[in-house]
Amino acid sequence: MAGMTEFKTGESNFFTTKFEEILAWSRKYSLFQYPFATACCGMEFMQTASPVYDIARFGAEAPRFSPRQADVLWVVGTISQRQAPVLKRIYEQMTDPKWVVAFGTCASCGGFYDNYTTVPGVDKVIPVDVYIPGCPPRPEAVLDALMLLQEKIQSGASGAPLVVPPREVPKLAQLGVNKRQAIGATAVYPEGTIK
Amino acid sequence: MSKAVISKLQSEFGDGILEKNAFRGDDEVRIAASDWVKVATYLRDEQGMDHFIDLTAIDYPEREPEEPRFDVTVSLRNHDTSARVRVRTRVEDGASLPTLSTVWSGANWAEREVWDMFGIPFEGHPDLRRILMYDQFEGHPLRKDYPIQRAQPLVAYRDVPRVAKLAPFGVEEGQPFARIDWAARLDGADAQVSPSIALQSGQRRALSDSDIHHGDAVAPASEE
Amino acid sequence: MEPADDIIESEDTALELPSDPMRLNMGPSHPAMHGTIRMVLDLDGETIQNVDIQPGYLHRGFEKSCERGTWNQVFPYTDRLNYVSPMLCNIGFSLAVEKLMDITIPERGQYYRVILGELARISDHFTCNGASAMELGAFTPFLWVLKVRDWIWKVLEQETGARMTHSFGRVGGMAAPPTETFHHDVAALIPHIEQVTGEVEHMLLHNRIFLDRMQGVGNLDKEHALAMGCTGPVARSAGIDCDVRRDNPYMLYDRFDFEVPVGTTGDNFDRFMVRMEEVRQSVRIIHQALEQMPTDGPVNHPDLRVSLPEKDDVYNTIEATIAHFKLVMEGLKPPQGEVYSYTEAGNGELGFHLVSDGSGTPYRVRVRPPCWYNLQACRSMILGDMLADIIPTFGSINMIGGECDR
Amino acid sequence: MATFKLDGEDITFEPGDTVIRAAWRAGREIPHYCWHPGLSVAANCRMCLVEITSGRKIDMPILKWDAKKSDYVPATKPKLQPACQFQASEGLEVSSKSEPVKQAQGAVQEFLLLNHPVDCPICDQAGECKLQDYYLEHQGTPKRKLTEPVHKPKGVRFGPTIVYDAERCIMCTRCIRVCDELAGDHVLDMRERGNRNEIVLAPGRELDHKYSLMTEHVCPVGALTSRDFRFKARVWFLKSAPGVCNGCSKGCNTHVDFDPRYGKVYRLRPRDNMDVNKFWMCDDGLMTYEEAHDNRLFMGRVGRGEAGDFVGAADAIAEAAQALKSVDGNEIAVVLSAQNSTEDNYALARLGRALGATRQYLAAKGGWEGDDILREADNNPNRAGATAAAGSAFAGTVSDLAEHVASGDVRAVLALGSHTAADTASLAKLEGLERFICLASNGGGMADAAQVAIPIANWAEAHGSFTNSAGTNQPFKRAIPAAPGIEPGWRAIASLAAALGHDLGFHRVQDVRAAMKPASADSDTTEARA
Repeated sequence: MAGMTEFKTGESNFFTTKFEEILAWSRKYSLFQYPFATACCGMEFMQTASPVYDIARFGAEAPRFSPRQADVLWVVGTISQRQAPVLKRIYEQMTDPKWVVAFGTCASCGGFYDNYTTVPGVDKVIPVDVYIPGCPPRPEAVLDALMLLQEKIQSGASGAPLVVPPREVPKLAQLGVNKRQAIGATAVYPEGTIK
Repeated sequence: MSKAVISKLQSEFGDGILEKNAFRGDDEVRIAASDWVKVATYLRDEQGMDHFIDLTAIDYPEREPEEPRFDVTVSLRNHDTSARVRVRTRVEDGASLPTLSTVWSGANWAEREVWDMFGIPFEGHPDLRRILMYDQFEGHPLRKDYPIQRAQPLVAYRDVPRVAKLAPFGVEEGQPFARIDWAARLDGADAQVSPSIALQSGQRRALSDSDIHHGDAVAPASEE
Repeated sequence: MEPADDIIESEDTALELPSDPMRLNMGPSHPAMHGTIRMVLDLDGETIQNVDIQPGYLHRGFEKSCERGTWNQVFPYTDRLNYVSPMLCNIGFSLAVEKLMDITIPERGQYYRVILGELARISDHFTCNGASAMELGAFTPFLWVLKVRDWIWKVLEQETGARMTHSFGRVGGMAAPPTETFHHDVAALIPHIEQVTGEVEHMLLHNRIFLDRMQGVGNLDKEHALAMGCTGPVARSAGIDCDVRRDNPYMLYDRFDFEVPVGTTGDNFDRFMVRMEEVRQSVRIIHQALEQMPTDGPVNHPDLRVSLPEKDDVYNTIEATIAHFKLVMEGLKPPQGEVYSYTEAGNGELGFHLVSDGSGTPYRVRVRPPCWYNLQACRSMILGDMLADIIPTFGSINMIGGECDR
Repeated sequence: MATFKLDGEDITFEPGDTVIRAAWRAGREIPHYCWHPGLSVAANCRMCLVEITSGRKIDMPILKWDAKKSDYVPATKPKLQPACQFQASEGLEVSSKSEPVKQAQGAVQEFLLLNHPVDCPICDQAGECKLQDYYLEHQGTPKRKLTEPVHKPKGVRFGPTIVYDAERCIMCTRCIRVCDELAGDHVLDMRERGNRNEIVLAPGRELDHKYSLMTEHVCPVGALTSRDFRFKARVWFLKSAPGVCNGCSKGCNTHVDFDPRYGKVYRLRPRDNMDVNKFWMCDDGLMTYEEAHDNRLFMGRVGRGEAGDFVGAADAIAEAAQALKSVDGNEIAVVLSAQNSTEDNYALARLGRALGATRQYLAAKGGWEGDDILREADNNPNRAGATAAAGSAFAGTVSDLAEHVASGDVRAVLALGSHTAADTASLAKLEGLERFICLASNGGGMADAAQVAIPIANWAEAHGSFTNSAGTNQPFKRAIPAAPGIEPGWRAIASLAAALGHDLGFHRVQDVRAAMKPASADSDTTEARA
């Protein structure tokens, strides 16, 4: 555990650490989750909770269907414009500290339901801590997201969404990035055309 | 099986049957909106069409004003013989249709959906409310002239700089680049360059190589 | 809210002193409402006097979105209609467009579709029964069926590349031919399915609480079910002997020998048992299909106007390049016309009402969602019952938001 | 009217019509490559072969492969006729769908693709290519030839406008015929034979006549491509709006091809109009699309040159109204433009009358020579329309206006459009003028000379109409939306009038057109109404 030092004084051992850290440590391994499951992703959420993947191993077993008892709000699935007020209400009912995970593409950005009825990403309505890509994401991705969230809780950061530590980027993607920087890809539309 | 039903209908209503169609084995008849309930009741009571399958509508804005804009179809099934027929009628924009929920209770939600999506009211419906969209929603999304990307949020989007960065679409953005731009098409200026794609927006086959044949004079612009 | 004319006065409510009904909101964010249904209840004590079921919280604009791409670009959307058995929706839409174009795909492809579809049906029924058991407190069967569902998904993933949302169907065939190990994997999977089916039944059918909450609850009357447009397990449980696979055989279902389970009273228990029996029947169908399925031969329709050519030819011959360009950039063009094609999906008759203006873009795609009508009938099932009876009744309807609200 | 039967359907024809032309008039397409309604008949592609089912049967003996016997057996097949050359006659019965015809079409198609390169991904014609369309319609079989295709010159420069690719060429000779028969310049010809066959330039010549782009336009495949349009856009993504060329007073009908995603015009194409331009246009006319985006005014400007500062269109209009308020009507000069639509001109003329301005001038372009094919001597698309809109005679051109300004008769100028034939000297005279308002879509000319410049939409961004030298009024439609805040000319003028306290009652383009009708008939009535 971070920032912990062990002292040996002969008969008894004791630890010292910061109060925030012991608090964060205890928080991150006893997350009560509120699965706001609306759509397809709920199926994968079931699988993640099922014996095969068993999210309980990561200290996030107990689902609480009352927002007042929940720490993590999983937004699992598409949020329609009609559903949005409900989601906002539930988020407001949750007690601090609270975290939000956007589960799947629809919750993250609306996915390919970019039309008259779908909210293009729940972060248009409530702040989000961790985004999980995938339509739906594999359970491994969900577990990864949970661990990221735990990192964030331990780090004590709040507000800004967690940025995944950089991983190895494929060569082609790098080329694309460099090229885009080279041509300064800003003007999507020619000057003076309709936006 | 269903052919027999169609012929029975023919003999019962005669000229009431405006059109018969059996494309790919789907037997359907078109009737006048005034016969809507009469034919439905006859089918249920005399022809044993007791299994209600579906009721929906189709929007043909380009048919106006010569022909009514909407087609409403109801699909039925006879449980004993498993014969199926489809009955269709045409409804003006703004005109209403008598409800079938008195004939088959299953038509209740289907008619609410048609009202919600197309704006076709049904007379005598027990409670004609929106069912898929919310009451504050303006317009009827499945009409061809409703732009698919026009969202009407109930909750104001958060105004944080990061949101714009994270979420790709704003309220009025979305899927603007459909293969058919209906606003422009109804305005007459949606011709496709590629002759074979021109078919996709329902344009006539190119005859000479200047591929889209608008005729010699262009009709005056409908709206500026 | 509609007036409840058909309310049943149960005895204890008759004994109660008259009192104003209590208005209770259930959902949309309620664990038993699958997150997408809102029920506004009028309660007299615990008895449901009137209920207003409000779907639409998962309306995602399926039908509107279909009107902007090509016909083949609809498949990803169909995946997300009934996301418990996406393959059945894929197949349903393929068959609809093929009916519109009046083509049939080679036999091997049809057997392939049958097997994948029945696997999807099994996972659908398992999910429904397991989930409704869990909502009644029996958690173990739920975990067991989820275990089996994951095995099924592993097979589907190996075939299609995706666990759930396969987007595997195509007009005129499938996206890919069967893998080499397809037969072996499915054959190896079947015994596990049969075993778990037995285990789940053994656990639940000796559970007094489960039986009490399922039997005689949520009754559905036959004539009412027909008029309501119920299909599938919900209709069959009410004694309506209908199954599209048998009544209007599509693909190769007339070659298989299987029975259609039919209930008697139309209560939750019948729905549960019908689904359990259908799992066994699906296993039978898969057995026969595996035996009859030819080991080699084409899966896709040979016409280059319908199905994409081989990538190798696309890169090397102009003919295939042209076909590829036309199919990808413009899409296949069914003739002008209008068809209603229906298949037996997990929840009943899944119908696609297609309107084509002869172009590469669908003019109208109407999907007839089975659980839309099943959910409509739910009102009459729960009227007069107790508040707690909503949970098993609603669970046994297997309302799938994506399919119901589209 | 004489008729013959095509696939059992009665087709009326005029004496001398061929089968394919009569069918084309009736809206029935018989597949063809080398035939073009505007060109002479070559009958060398053999795609339009049809079977003559009436009259005496001509059966040719052939050897047919019998799979059962695995040997050739004698058989017969009907003698097919090229529909582009076969004269239609009374009672003739033609089949373009019978089995032998289908076989022939498939065979021709397969033959044309034998040596065709796998170029669709890099070919500009892809999407509007007859080979692609007819492959799906009439062949649909995979390749049988396994040997390396024949290689020929690619990317040959034919001239300033055209690049030639011999591998894609199907030798339909349309380009040769269009040069001979439209431009009257035999600059292209064919050499060699068989699979060495290719199109060549006349020795020492370039394809540089004024109708060179028509060769690309008639090319049914990607063999001839326009150097201007090459690799700019994919036609799948282009949409097209009916337009009228503003290159000269001929008023050729055009397709304005634009990309709705970027609101950008990419090219013009001729639109069939038998009364005006038949199927053709000249190169200069086709290149006028560049004005849609070059040197555009996107903001209003108050003040000249360096001193000028840019303001929104509304502010510019307010400024203009301020400048005009204090001037007496007969000291205001209204300058109509032969380059702008009749609607804009009429609105401005109406405003002038409302202000009591008696002096009307006409700004027009110069510097152009016509020919006896399509190009008119006058390169202003709408001189007739502007004259009709003026209602009364013009007091002269912009150079005359400059004189009158110098002499002090005119103290305010309200001008439409930036184009003028006047030289810089006379424009310099105008630059002294304090009250010089110009509504223009492009910079340069009067727009730069003006004290207040008001941006308006151009011909691609608004509905409108031009009246050509023959006097036919041809409406055109908006292709791309104008930049935010920029209105069509007539609407900008209407709001200027409103700022000056006059209500022209123009809200939709129909209002302007309705008001115009008497204007073209009789000017006095409009005087009374104005």
